[in-house]
Amino acid sequence: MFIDYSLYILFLPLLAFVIQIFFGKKLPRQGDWVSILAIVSSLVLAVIMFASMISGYDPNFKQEASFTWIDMGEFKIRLGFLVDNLTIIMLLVVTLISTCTHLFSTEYLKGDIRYSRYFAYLGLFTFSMNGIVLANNLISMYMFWELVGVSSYLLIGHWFEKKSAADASKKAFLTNRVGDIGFFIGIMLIYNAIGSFAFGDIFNGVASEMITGTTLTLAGVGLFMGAMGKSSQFPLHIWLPDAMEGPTPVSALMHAATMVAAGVYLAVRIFPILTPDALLVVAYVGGFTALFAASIAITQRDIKKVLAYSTVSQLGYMILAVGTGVYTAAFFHLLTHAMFKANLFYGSGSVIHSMHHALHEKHDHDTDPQDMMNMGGFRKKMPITHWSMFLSTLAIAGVPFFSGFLSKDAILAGTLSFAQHHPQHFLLPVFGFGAALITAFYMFRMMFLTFYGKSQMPELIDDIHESPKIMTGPLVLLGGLSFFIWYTLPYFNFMSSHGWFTDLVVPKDSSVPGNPSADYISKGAHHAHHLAMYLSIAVAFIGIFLSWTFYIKKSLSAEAWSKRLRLLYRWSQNKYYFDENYNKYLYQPTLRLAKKVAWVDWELYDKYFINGFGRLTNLASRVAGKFDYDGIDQVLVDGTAKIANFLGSLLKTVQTGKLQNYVLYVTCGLIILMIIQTF
Amino acid sequence: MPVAEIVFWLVAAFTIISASFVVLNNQLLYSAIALLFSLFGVAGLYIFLWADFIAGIQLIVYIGGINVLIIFGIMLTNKISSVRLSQTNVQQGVGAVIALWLMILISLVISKTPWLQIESSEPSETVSVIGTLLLSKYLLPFEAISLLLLGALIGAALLSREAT
Amino acid sequence: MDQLNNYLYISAILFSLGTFAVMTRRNGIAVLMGVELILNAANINFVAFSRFGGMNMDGHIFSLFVIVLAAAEAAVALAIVINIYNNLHTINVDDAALLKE
Amino acid sequence: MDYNILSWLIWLPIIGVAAIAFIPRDKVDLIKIVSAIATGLQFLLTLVLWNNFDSSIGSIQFEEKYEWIPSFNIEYYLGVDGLSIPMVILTGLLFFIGVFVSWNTKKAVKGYFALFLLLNTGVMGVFLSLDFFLFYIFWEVMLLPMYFLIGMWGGPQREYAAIKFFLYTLFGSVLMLIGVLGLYFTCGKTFNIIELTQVAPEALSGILWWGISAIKVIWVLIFIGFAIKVPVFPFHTWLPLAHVEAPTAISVLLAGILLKLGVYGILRVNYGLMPDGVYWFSYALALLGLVNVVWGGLCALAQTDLKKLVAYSSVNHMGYSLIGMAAVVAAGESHGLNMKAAQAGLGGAVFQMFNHGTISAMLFILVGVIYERAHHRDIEGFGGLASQMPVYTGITAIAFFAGLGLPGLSGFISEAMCFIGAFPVYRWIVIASTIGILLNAAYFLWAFQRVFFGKLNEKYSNLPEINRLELFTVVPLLIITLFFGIYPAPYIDLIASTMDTIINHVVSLGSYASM
Repeated sequence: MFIDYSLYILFLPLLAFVIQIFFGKKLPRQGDWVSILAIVSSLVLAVIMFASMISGYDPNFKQEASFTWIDMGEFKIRLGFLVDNLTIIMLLVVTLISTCTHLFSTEYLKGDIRYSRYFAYLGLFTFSMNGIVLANNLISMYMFWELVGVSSYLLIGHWFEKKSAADASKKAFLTNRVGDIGFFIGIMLIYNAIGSFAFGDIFNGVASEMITGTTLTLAGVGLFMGAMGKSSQFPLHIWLPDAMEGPTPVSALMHAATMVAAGVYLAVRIFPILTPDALLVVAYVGGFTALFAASIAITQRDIKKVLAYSTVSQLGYMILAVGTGVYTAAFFHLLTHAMFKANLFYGSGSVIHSMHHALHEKHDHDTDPQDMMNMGGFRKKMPITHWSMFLSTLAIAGVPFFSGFLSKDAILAGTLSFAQHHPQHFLLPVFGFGAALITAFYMFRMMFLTFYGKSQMPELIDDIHESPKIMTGPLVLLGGLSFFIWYTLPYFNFMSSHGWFTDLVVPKDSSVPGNPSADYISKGAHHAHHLAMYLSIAVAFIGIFLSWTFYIKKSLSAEAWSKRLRLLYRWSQNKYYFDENYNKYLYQPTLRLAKKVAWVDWELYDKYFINGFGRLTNLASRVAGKFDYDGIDQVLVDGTAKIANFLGSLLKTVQTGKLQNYVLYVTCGLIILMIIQTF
Repeated sequence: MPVAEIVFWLVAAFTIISASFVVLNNQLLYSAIALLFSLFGVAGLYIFLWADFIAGIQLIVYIGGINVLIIFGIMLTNKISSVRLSQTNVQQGVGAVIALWLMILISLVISKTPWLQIESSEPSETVSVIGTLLLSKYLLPFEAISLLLLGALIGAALLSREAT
Repeated sequence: MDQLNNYLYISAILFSLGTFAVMTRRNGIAVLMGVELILNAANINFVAFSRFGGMNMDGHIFSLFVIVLAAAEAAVALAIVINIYNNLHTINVDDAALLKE
Repeated sequence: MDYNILSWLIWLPIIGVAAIAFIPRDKVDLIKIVSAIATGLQFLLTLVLWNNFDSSIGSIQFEEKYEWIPSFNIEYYLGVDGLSIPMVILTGLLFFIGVFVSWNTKKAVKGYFALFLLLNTGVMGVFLSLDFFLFYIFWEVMLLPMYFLIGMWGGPQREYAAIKFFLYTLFGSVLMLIGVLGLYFTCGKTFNIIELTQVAPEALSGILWWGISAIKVIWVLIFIGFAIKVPVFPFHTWLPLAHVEAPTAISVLLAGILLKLGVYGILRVNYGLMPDGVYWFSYALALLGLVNVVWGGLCALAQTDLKKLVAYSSVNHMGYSLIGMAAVVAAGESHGLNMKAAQAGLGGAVFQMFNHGTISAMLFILVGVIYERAHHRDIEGFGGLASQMPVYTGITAIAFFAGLGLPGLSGFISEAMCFIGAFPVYRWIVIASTIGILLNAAYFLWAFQRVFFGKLNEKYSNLPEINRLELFTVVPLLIITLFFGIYPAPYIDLIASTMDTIINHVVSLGSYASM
């Protein structure tokens, strides 16, 4: 049943994609109902699968099916599907958020010129995302991985008339490809050693030491590079903020909840083969990204940019969790984060939507509808949006009673425990708690700037309205899902994440011989749990308090502090000049190199070297001609006039090009031949 | 020496003398007329070779067709004021030497080769045999050559047409 | 007249004369006449071998074909000569040395 | 097998040429229809051939063998195996499509299609002939029509391009001829390739010419002959020029089939006759592949002419094939009898040949479509076409994505197989050439953005959408690309046993030591 259902879940959105591409424009309502029908059916199936998983309550549940895709005798590629608890939860997340996005978009993109195309791409995305989730081997994962990249490319570039959108889509794809190179090298290293692409075989192969040491570390890091690209980890983080050029529901679906989480999902899946060294790389990349991105989010004015950097930061958290060994916590955070971050994006979408309409009413096309400095005091006007976003903000800030608290706490506990065992890596918890503090701060900054205080553009405030029901529906649903209760059932302890999730998603031992066992890690995390909890509650409240003093009470002036810390402020606001430096030291040199190479190829190599041969031949023939004339003819004329005359006339007749001369020569030849033959 | 023998040598001499007249004479029209005689001579030789049908064809096609064509050609390409249409030659010295050599060599080859010579009797008639052969054994070449002839005909017509 | 060699000598002389004409004559039509002589020489050989060499009638057939070919060739060649004359106002083959280019 | 299907494949276009010769030059439509029928029938025949082909046998099938010039041991010897049959089918398909691509030819239609069909015969003959002499004749037969097709129906620099193409290829084929003659005289005076495959490896070993092993000399001579066609790095500069100047249909055929002749030739001749040479040369081959990938990619990135970009992408794509081919030695003892890698590499290389054939054909057709409308190909000169020509944009997007190796489209599988196969042997070369994955994406996406994204260029606000005829030429290729991208098994099954034959042949008869 599970395999069948998951196949339906996989292919229904693809069917919708095909229908939309070919017939979308001709269908009533541009066919959005086709896509919605497909995704809702997928959702229903996912819910059924989820329900039977809960009722089965088997942590070791696993079903696999595969088929031979390429068969050259020895060389075979088998593709297949793997359904376990992880997969089922992930499928539910993807289909749920995707359904919300579909519904939300019907209103958000009403009247868009490429409305049907948009829904088609959503279908393509859902298909490929589910493909990643269901893959039981690296090759099909890689394939869907790239397809996800393409759908992201298409959706970010949905408004391709804008240069920034077109640039962003290209940037997203190329940056992801950098990661994918690593991914592919990792695949090759593993296949070379083990001879299979399937996860099961790989884990067994690693356990039986078919691949060890540096090679395994490199393979792990290679695969992780793929995750870095997709999950927008430092230094490949540059594409995600730009990806906000896409429509906001897309940002919610792909660049907050699901696609970027694919990197984490991959890291979770391959966790068993990561060596301690590889895990350290993972942990540091994740931890640094968490803090680094959070520090950028503080100063952003664009509401979606804040959320984008917050997403990068939260993804860093998850990666950090994988690196420190508590990979189920990473997956838990992935789950809760998907819900509240998608909700935050929908909320921002709702705000932008109404700003956009208000500005439209005023015929103001210059003001940026996404700039928080133009907002303020929307609380009364958009109550549903406000409350729903508020719940999610509490969740992301890590306030007790909310989902984010549980998952973040699990991660921080794991990190803390890791540092307790390896004191030299004390930086990792510092990254973690630091990021938690900043997160609480900037998330409330965003809330306060948008919904509280006085309106910054009072002339607009009258035109700000709550969004229609089809948009607020998802907001209410996901806002509700920010409460902790959904993740700890059937237990009711807001301090502990113990519940169906921890029962069903149980960490397994790493396949790498010598790595600490899952039991050891979870005991350590349990041990550090209380300290981590108090610390995280403390930093969350400090962050919220600071934000409150800055933006509500205004006892501390944001302007004054930004002047005082001018250098840091400017760095943060300009994202540490990453785009500029990449452009200066990476893109431009590459382009210059390309130009140079093309020039060498065409202007130098071809024109002088290759054509040089032609010229050489030409020259040689001319020299020969000159020699013929000057050397032979002239010298002989100067020498013996008589012979010259004779030879000259003879030569002249030879070179006439007249038919009769040729007949003569032919006959001469014939005679010579006959003479040879006869005598 | 029987009469036939004498006649044979006469015909042969006639042929060769007219042929050399064709080659050596500088007046085109005279050459053409000499060619006519030479072709006559060849036809005579055919009769000595028991090939009366070929001889007939030689008369009809060569003399009646080709030679007339040549004379037409001469007249079409020259402003005719008199029959003395002179023409010039090139590389006569070398040409003569080479032609002479050629002749000597071929003659040498002929004399040196032990030719197979089968005595046979004169066929009673050649025409019907040739006809049968043409339509049986040589049907394909026959068809091919008729196609060729047709092609040449059309080609010649096309070529000599005034450029439009 | 019953000797193969006699005919072959005659044909050799005719052939050489024809070759000479082809090599030396400037006038296109004169060249053509040389070619006709060469063809006749060949024909004589065919028929002679047919009689003395036991080729039976095959030699006759061949010479027939040669005559037909000669006719076709003459027609086309003359057409070309006339064409050249129309274009270049000369039929001297060495003036029409376009092959040189 | 009794119907001489291979001879029909080769000579059918010639019948077409004869038919065209009798059609007056102003009956343009009739000429086109006759060419379409000739190529269409040929395509059908290739499908019949495919249907009757037994893919479980790794040797020559449908043999036709007649004496031709007995005094030199030259035969009229045709045959087909798993290496050539995909190329034969591709030839049938692309020539059939090519007729429709050139449907709008205005200039000297009669001559164009006659030469086109003559080219068809040449190409088909090269793929099917198993006698070196015959092979060489067809190889040259191909050259002349190509010269005229580029030189007469091409772009503004057509004479230069044509003569360059001609000289380049002639240079190659002269070297090849020397190599072939060398083989002929050292291996028992036969031109029969199948016989030579058995005889040559032994006959050549130990022979020294001027102190150099004869295998090396002949390998290099013949390799250069084929490398020019591929084109391998230092011999590639004819390609951008010829592609750019040639009319669309000819670019399609150049990229789609003629480049494959190079790889086909190397696999058939160099691999078959000189297994020792394979070991000797394979590292260089992989290295050349790397250079092709990187050099072609960088050059493509810098182009502003869309057609030139696609041309350089061919250089880039054929590099993958070279890398895959070099992987054959993995199955040897010195590399631990890694049959998996050898199969992946060689299979990938041969699959890449086909995929590049369809994909680059598609790309050239699409460039032709836009050129016909806008009369230029300057990438910077467009902009925003996506809103004006959505269908065209969609198709081009798929073609571009196929070019950059997107999974789900056929190019990905072959590239991945080449990499996976070569990885165990040439680890660093493969790692270095994965940069090609990025370069591919960069130049295609950048070009795509500049042509299709952004605000619509006002000049092109009434550019007509791609029409039915053009769709008819592109869509079959699109479907093939998609089909093999999702389900490559039919292709892999077709070639698998022949690939095994080649690998086993090379590995059992060649080694590093004997050089």
